[in-house]
Amino acid sequence: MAAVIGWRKKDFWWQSPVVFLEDPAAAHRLVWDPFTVYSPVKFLLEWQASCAAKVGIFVKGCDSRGINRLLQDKRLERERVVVYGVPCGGKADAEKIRASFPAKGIKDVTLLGEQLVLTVGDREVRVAAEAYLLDKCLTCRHPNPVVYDKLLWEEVLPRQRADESRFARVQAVASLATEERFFYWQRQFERCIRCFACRNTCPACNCRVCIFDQAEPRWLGKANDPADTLNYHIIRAFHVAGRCFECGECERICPAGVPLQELNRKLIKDINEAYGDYEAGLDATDQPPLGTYRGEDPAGFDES
Amino acid sequence: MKRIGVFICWCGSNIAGTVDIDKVAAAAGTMNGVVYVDQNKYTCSEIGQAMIKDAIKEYKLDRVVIAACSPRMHENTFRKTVESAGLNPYYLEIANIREQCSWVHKDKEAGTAKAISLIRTAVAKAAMNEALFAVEMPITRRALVIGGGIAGIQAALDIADTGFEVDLVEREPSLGGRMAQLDKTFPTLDCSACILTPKMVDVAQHEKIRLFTYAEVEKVEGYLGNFTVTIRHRARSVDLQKCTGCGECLAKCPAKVASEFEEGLVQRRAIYTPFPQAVPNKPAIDRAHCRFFTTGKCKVCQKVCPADAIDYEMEDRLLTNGYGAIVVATGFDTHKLNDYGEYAYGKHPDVLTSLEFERLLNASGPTGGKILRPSDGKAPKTVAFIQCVGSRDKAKGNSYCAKICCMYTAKHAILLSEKVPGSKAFVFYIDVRTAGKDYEEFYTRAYEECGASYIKGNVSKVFPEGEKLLVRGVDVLSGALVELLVDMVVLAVSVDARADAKELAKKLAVTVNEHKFFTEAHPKLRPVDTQTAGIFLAGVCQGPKDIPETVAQASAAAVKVAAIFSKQSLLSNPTVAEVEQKLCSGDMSCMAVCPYGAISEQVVEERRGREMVTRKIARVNVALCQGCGACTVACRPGAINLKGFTNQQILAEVDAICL
Amino acid sequence: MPVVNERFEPLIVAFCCNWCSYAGADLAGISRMSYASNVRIIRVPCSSRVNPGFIIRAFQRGADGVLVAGCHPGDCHYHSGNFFTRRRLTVLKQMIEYLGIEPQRFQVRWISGSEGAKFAMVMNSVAEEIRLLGPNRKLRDVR
Amino acid sequence: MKITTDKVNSNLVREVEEVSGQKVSACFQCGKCSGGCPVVLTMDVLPHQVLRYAQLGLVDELLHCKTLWICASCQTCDSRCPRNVDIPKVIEALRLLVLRNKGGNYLHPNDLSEKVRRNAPQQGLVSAFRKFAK
Repeated sequence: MAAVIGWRKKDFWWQSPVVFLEDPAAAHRLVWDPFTVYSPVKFLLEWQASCAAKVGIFVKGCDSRGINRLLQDKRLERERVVVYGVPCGGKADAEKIRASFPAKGIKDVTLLGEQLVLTVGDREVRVAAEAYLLDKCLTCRHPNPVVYDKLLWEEVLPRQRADESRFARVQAVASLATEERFFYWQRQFERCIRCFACRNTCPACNCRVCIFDQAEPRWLGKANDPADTLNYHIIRAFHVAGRCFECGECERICPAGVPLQELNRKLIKDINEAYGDYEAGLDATDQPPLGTYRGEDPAGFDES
Repeated sequence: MKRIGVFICWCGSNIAGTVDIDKVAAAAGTMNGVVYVDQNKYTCSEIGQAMIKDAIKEYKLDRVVIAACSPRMHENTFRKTVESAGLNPYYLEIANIREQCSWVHKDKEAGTAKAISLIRTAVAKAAMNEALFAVEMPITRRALVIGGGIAGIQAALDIADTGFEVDLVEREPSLGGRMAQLDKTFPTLDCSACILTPKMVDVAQHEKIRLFTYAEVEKVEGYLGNFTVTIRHRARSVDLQKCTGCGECLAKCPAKVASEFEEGLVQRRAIYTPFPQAVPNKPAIDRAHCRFFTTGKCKVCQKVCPADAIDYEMEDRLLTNGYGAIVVATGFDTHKLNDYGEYAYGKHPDVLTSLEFERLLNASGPTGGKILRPSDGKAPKTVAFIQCVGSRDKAKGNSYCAKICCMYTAKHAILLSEKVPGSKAFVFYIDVRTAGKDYEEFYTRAYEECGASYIKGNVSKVFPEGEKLLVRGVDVLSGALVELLVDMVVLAVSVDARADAKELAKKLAVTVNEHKFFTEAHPKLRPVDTQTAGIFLAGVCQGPKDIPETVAQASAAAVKVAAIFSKQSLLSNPTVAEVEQKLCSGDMSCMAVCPYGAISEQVVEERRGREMVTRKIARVNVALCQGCGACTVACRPGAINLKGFTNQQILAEVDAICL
Repeated sequence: MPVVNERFEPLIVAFCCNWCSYAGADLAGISRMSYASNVRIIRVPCSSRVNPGFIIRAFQRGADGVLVAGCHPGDCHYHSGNFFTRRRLTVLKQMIEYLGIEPQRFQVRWISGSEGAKFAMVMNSVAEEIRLLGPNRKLRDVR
Repeated sequence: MKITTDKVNSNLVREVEEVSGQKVSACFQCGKCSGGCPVVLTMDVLPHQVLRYAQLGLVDELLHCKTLWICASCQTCDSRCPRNVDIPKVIEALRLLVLRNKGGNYLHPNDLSEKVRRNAPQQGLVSAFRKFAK
């Protein structure tokens, strides 16, 4: 292995970004703490494109499905990657912590089982972790890696009631009247600055040249037009339909707070209901639902 | 900037009546890239076409838009027109202002506005039209026929008679198939062997036909005109060059096994020819049952062979050949009766399948053509024939009608009355279906002249009762219960697709239906074609049918093959998908949705920085692609595009049509 | 002086597959069945050629309604194209409805080459539904 | 017995199909059911005829035949039927039709006091309405 991809600690307690380590002597810099939430998976694309050597990667449950995503899309050479699976009890939400504790006083945050241990000033505070986890981790169905070469420690139990809350937000939005729904989404999308962070972090958005970056033909206008923003979000969601594996990074990383999971999960729900339950990223060899069909499929339109 | 000419057709008053041509012409003149506008009463007329040609030359037009009737009507006519004026035929675009405008809108203002819009759309597309070229593909003028039954034999002979080479592959050691097992054929009662065996000999002796028996198709690649097929020649253990067919070995072989040809009624040896008139009339060793191959000791056949033809060392050989077209004629299996315990088949020796009964009728069969009970060798006086066994049964058999049973059961009843004087046939049926030339008359003969009693109602259970069989059912017409003591029961077994039909379909990249019969390209108009160009169907592998229909379909398939071979080369459809290398990520989403297997992976070399690297991308086989464009939408980055209907063209159309 | 109370005439873009629905449109013409002139047809080889990007683009450029028409399931000239269409456009349609677009704006119908009357009927009903909805403002470019 | 337009158009087929969940129209009269039935000799209308009568709307003949009360639901016919028609279910549906037509409910909800209506278990109420009606 020429390098490993994992997480390191940065200056502040809430920062644990992805790191490439090439020097074995620097291995002590790798960390695993409540903030190692960033998905390391897409960095593999750049690594494999630029270097023929093997690389190691640490993956959480969600990240591991990203590995399967890339494998299914034939974007990864499995034999050139060593996957270290890290069973994950959920990652902490710095915003939620800041709301309850004086941000300046916090020195360190660690996760101990179901408890979050905070060092605030010189005292140690223990709180139930669940209240301080990221929303996306509360709906996580696969906390344990689904593909790995080596599992770092014992598997954790999946979170209770994750299934019930999975589509709760989708159902809430769907229950609005058409006009209300439109204005709800308008309010969300008008914040979008089309920075493409959602696309850039998404392991399902792994095209060599994204359709939105092409000039000829130009599928997406460059001007700040609400219709173009809508166009972007519709096509982005369509392109991950049946392929999104619900890691929720798109929504977490969005600087404008656009609730992208509500769109992605709507499509997952529709596909499950019409064409049978399918969870992306669990099997790298099957065919995603939009790449196959059955003669007796139902339709969402008048077939008479 | 393109130089586009627009030609507006009046179509007499068909268009001019509802569309203000002058207004449309004036509007067309202002459209982007349009340098010439003209109108004509009948553009498709010779004068109209001449006008277009002249204008192309005089005004140096490089794109042509014709506003007239539907492109489904005259697109080809006008493509030829622009081609004869020196332009690529795909520079033409048609605005359909008749079927989709003047004929459906009565209001002249609305019609005129729509015509302008449609022309603007066509102009926008035409500006993006590129020259497309059909690729000329050579043809390997040799056909492969898979299956050596009557369908394969007929197809091979018909193709060979037109002068083209044919290879015929048969899985068994001999030609003949199902028809060879039959005794007489309905409705004329001519002897099956008498009409089949001469054809088998013709195949063997035809200078254009190469016959491969004991061989199977292993792998199929390629496309219409250029298939590459690997054939597995199974180790026969008998050298066909040396063997004289004397038969010494057959008598001496000590290992015995149930004869497939005789439907298990008698035993054959481990070294065997399936039946006396086999072609080639030379044996094969069934290694699974041969004493030498199972125990390592014996070699009796080698000792007795005067020609030294036995070769225990022989191995399977894989040979690859090129073919231009393939005829699939793999026939059928008879339905397995595991789920029909009520008929006591397998529990009582005198309950027979129809094909077993057929062997009893046959002069070269186990009884020398006498109808005798397997249990005691006596001639049966009463025989119950039960129809629809495994047919029309959605609960535990085939939901479809096997089509041939009504007729062969009538034949059996007639032959029974001829062979066993004083005998009586009872035929239990649900419906009797005798559509076909002389078929109804044949059925009538069974009950009017030959004394068969037809009972509407299927048998519910067969009970062995001493030496006899008790058949219980009901006559639904009278409502009377039926209990008959009979000497023999014959079950009209249904026709199944070959158990391995799906495997072969996969190799050939053709489809099968829910019952595993091969799917024709169109149920009415293309009944012998498959979805894959160059692969044709003959006989029961496509669906149940009788001998006349099978032969007709085989000859039809042969003509289709000959029609392809009559050309020197084939022209590909130019509106096919193409892959843009730099956009393709190689995830092969396109391949999953292609109905023709036209997309495959290829390795390309690319410069990255200072080094050359390889990666995999999609590749379109233009010979297989039919231009549906399903792949273009499966491809997220738009790397695969459809020529003639590119993303650029359609987006330009959308932009123009919304103006 | 703008005309008030003028009847709203919607623009409807119809993507029709060449083998069934476009032929159905031609048959409607041959049979002289008149239908709403608001419908403009774009010919595609198969309904599976219709990229969601085309549909959104039509709305952006001012279409008030978009219709995709293809062969009935099982009748696809290309064997399986419309089966993929059915899945893709079901997902797309339910998504844009979820985003607050009126369901009538985007429709998918199966119309065979022999269904000229059905073609005319569908065009009339789509035109009428969209006339009642009024102009598309939600998906339209403002520039 | 006479088949008339009225009878053929009667609601019987629809009703029987609804109650039994079986497709009466699927039967093509092969008679395998009657041939195998162990109690067929005591029946006045044979099992295949039950389906035929139902198809043709011969309501009176069906609802008054003895067969309905002879069938023991042994399922032999069902196991033989090539059309997947569960005949015992059809016969059971016919029995229900007979019973339902026989005098209606024993009790009407209005006959009960408000208190009983409110507090009695639903199953008990249904039993009370129906049970004694036969």
